[in-house]
Amino acid sequence: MATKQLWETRPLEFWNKAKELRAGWQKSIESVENVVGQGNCMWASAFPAVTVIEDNPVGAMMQNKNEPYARKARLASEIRGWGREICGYQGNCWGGQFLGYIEDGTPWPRRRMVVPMPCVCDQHAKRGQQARDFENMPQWMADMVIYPGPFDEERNEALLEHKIYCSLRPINDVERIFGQRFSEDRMKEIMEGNKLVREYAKEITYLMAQTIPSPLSVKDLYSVYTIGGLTKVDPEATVAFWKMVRDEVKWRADNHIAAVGNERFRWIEAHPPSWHYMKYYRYMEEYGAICLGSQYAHMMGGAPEFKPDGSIGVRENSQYPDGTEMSTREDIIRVSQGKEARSLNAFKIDEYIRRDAIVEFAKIMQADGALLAIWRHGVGCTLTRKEQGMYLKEAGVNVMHYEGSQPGDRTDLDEKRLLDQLDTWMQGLGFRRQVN
Amino acid sequence: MVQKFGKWPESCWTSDKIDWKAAKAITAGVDLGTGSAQCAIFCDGELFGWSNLRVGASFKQIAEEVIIHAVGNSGLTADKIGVIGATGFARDNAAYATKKLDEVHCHAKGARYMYGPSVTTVVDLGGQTMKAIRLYEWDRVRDIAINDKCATGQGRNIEQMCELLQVPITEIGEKSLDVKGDPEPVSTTCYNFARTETMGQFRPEFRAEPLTENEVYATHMLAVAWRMLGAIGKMQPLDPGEIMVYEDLGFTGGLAKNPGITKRIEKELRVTALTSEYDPMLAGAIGAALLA
Amino acid sequence: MDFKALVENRHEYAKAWKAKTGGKVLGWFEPYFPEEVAYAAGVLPVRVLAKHEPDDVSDKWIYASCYPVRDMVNQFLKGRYDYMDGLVNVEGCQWMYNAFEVAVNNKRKPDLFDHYFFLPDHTDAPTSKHVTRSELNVFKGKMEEWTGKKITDADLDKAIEVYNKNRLLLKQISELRRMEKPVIHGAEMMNIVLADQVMDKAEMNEILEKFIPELEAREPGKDRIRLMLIGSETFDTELEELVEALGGDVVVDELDNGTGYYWNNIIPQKDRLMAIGLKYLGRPKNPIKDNNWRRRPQHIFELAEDYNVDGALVVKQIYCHLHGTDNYAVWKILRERYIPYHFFERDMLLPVEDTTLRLESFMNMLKPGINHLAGWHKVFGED
Amino acid sequence: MITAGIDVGLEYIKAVVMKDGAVAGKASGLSGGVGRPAAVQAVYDQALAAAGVKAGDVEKVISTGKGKFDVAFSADQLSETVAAAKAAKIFEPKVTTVVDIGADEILVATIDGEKIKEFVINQKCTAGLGLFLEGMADRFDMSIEEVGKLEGPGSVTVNDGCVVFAELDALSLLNRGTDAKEIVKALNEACAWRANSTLNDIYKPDNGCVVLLGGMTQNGAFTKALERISGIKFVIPAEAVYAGAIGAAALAAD
Repeated sequence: MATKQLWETRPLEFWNKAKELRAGWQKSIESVENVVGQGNCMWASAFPAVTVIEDNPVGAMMQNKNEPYARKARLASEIRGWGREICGYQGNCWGGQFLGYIEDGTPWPRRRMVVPMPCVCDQHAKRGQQARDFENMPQWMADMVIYPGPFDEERNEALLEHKIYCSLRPINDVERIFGQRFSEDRMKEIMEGNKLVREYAKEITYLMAQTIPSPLSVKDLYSVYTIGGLTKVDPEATVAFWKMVRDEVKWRADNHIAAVGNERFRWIEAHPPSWHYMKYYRYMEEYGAICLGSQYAHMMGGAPEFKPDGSIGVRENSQYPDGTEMSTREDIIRVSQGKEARSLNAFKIDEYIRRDAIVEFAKIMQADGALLAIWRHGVGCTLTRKEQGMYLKEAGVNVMHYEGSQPGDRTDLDEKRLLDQLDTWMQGLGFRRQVN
Repeated sequence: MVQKFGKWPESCWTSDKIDWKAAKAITAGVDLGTGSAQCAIFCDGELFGWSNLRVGASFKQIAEEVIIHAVGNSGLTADKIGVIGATGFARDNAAYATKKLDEVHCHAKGARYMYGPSVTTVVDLGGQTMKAIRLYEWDRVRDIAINDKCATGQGRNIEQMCELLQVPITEIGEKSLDVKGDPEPVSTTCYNFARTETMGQFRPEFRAEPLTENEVYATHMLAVAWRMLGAIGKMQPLDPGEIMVYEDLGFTGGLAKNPGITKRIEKELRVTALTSEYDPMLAGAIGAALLA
Repeated sequence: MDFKALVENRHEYAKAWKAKTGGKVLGWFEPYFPEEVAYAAGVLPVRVLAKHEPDDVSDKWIYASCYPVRDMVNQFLKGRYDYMDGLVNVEGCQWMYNAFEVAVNNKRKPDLFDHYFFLPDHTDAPTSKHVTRSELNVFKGKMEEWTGKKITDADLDKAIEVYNKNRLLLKQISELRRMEKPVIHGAEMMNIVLADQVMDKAEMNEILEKFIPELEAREPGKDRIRLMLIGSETFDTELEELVEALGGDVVVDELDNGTGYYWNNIIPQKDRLMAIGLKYLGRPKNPIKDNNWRRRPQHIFELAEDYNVDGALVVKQIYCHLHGTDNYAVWKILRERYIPYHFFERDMLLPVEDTTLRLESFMNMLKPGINHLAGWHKVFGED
Repeated sequence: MITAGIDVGLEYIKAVVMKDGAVAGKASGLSGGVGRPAAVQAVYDQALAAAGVKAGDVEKVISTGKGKFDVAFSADQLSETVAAAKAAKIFEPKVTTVVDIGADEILVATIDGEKIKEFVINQKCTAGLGLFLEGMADRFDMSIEEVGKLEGPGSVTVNDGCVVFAELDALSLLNRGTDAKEIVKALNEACAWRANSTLNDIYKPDNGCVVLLGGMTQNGAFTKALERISGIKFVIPAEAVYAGAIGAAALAAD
């Protein structure tokens, strides 16, 4: 069933801009002399002198760029008490802090505070705690809230107050401990920018889902994925960049420019890919199979809601409530938390998103198959993955699982076994690889 | 499998200079491991004979045989040895033993005998377990770290890998060192994962060069070495603030004869291990004899 | 009293309880579950425990979790827990959450009641108690709806009384382990606590009240190496038994389902739900609930001091991400306070030789000469 | 039309030469490490000789198995599951599920016409079947044929999840004087539990006509235990060991 190229392809134009933005960010963290925070905290960007470095992308990048160094960092973590079968993102990242140098031998940008965040993954609850244990730096737990089922007004009230406290406390503490100033205006700008980026991201998702051939593969999307988070410090640049991406994707969709020229099989994934082995996307493309991403990949657009008419929206309760007074710091934080305390991005826990939405997602993406990774070392990444597979199979999607350690740790990823499994999957469906 | 690639040759030695009949005290130590068994006999503190055998289907049988091989044709028999210390996984099968001892202390003592009293770090690479032992001035064990449960059987792993790859166990270490730079190791989690990975290793990776023969060996040796570093690092210093120094490092056990592993550990720890005239596999038995 | 038999017969016990009272059985997973509210509604809260059984069905539903969770799934799928009318989980370990989800989702019992209770991971915030109070109220409402019985303050008071008494009795037994030559060893104590988690507390209180005088009349044992057990929850006493066979004794543990289960009590106040909530927020911290203020290491140190331990065993289940991430602080404090420890991982079965090697070497390291492989024969069932 | 299929497994290389849809010659040999390309050539030559044809007469060679890329002269390299499914269809046209149990891995695939509907592979933690048993047989000084005759359940059990722990358990039993035969029974039984775990992993098991292939079909104790535990009656073709190679040769003829 080998076919020739069916559609025209073109290189992406936003690529260079993305590279430039990423390089700029990399530079900004290398030269940090101010306070470096760790964690998933939007408020931190409203401190001009606080830079947020998340351990997940850092850990993933370490493994991706320099395997021996990442391995060494993990060993440094392991001998201090980090289980070797536990999350590699953090094993890498904090191992780096223990080693004290980055790959090229230059000093490690030391973090000076940590903001862990549980619930998406239990291992996030311990985020950075190792550094706190060894170096006595301040830590603020940013509790996330979950419960299954529909929105519950009664439960929401106390939970929302708790969440607001968890954001306000560190803001006040950072001012007190580090003598920094929190800028309310900056916070508002960031929220505005965030709103726009969500809109663009949502539209990109929609274009990828509805257009055959898809104008963008997730491989391309991932190369710009972190930019939303990385450039939080500069909302204008972020918004401008996402507008650029959206425009190009729209143009490609209108003109039938394909991401994969011989697209014959559309597949989706579950959540983080193996960041250290992205080659499998290209391998699958040789079979004419395009990856359209995961709920995780399309999370930029906010907690998704798939409407019966096939369009994609954002769950109302996760939006910033409109028209609310934002005069005090507390007001702003309150608005930034949205109406619902529950973390709607905690897609692994929320029953609706995990169980029903993955099937809806597959349908919206017009997916023929799903490749669900099961990670031995990552609880949040693996939780209920097998169950999801069953719901997808029930819905008629062809599912395959593959094993690895964790997206930031390639110890247990048997690359050749993965490729063999991909061969089986595709050849079993009658496709043959087309090597150019 | 007809040819045996994964086994160390058996050996034994008996002194022809010492007359055991003249000795005041004869002590012996046996170390009955899962893969191999050793025996060491001392006459008045001097090594009289030793043996190093493979373990077959019966632990009871090998427990008898190690003694027989160690005494050679000198006429000495087990009942004439006053004190016999037994250690190792299957020590319970040494019916003649007068004392049963734990492996860690035996290896520590044996290493001090073999490498001299300066030894502070002993790493035993055995068939099923791997132990790192920290000693201080006197023969008191300060801390021990044993492999994680999932990393059990590293010694056995190497044997099986040699069978699969059809390379003699005596050569795999040297060969694995003959590489330009260490490639990425196979899974360090579990030897079973490593075995699954072995198969694909000659497959050219997607748009990349396949590994060379020696590089494949290196991936396995590095994985074992890496697992051991995990245990070595977990040992605590005497004082919380003390920086661990691994000089005076001694390897014991079967894998100690595998430079592919020991050299890699030495490289990471930036030290050179001590050497000894004795077969490092004997450490447990020597220790048992001395402690008993 | 054979407490081990009570643990082993827990399914029969719960079934008999149901037949006798006509009440409902509620299975719970996480150590932070406020049993008092369910008990006040006339429900029997039973902890879901893992055991060792060949597992060939869980692969389809769950991947790679620790063995207790895999085994729970295995047992649910094989119908061992079919007598449970409801299941409740508390915010805590995600693998445990996964087991809970599978138990609910596999639809063996379509009318199974289920509830997820959110107890903040950040237990020290001023808002935490309000969240817990609100969640308790929601849970109380759910219980009332499910059983059709209104839970009055008097019901809550009674439940609090029974539970408080139970915890006091357990603590009383635990205090006996501080003796120089304890009359009760680790394995038996662990069995008592496990049995306690699967039985009607009122009944258990009667048993314990009879048992304590018996215990106090016992002859003190011989000198043993005093060890402390720190780490992941275990659902059997294999390790404790092995330690005893080798001449040691686990005199205290820091397990969630060990001392953690009964360590603190409810201080009565007018707002009953708040009183219950504060008890659970103030419990000895388990790794996921121990964040900003780091109370767990200090608690471990205090236990070690109080029970005069010679050394500690830090044992973690393989794939236990919570203990796998929390060991930094545990190792650090043990090291700083000069408490020798040995760390190892465990899984479904405890390999005897391998574990013996560890324990023996460790104990010999602590007190050279004391333990010449005492009890060696006992391990192997020889004379 | 003459085609050939070569199945390079973890432990053995199997080669089959097919003439107009029928097996004309077959051979097998050890699958080594570095020497594998040479071993493949030798086994292939034997198969050619058995079939009485020359290499030049063979129109197309397809290789399969874990080491499929080690066959330098093959026209195509196909997945072992695809080859096994093809072979199963030749042996038993009504086949609905094919199970391939070899040295290290177990593959289960449900078949829908020419396609594979669902496919599962064992988890890495539960790898190790034939090779593991062979290692243990060697340890106990038994032949692999003997191992295949010792049917469980015996008086003892070993870990049924992980072979590393199972080996430790076995040694522990041996240490305590348990009869080696009883231990081997436990090992066979544990392998069957492990394999059943993968069989249960299929979302919608189609147990209508299940064809069992691969090297482990030679171990009667194991297959009987697996039938007992899973409740499936397997169809075990006579050429089960050569299935991969036969499938590949048949695919070459397509």
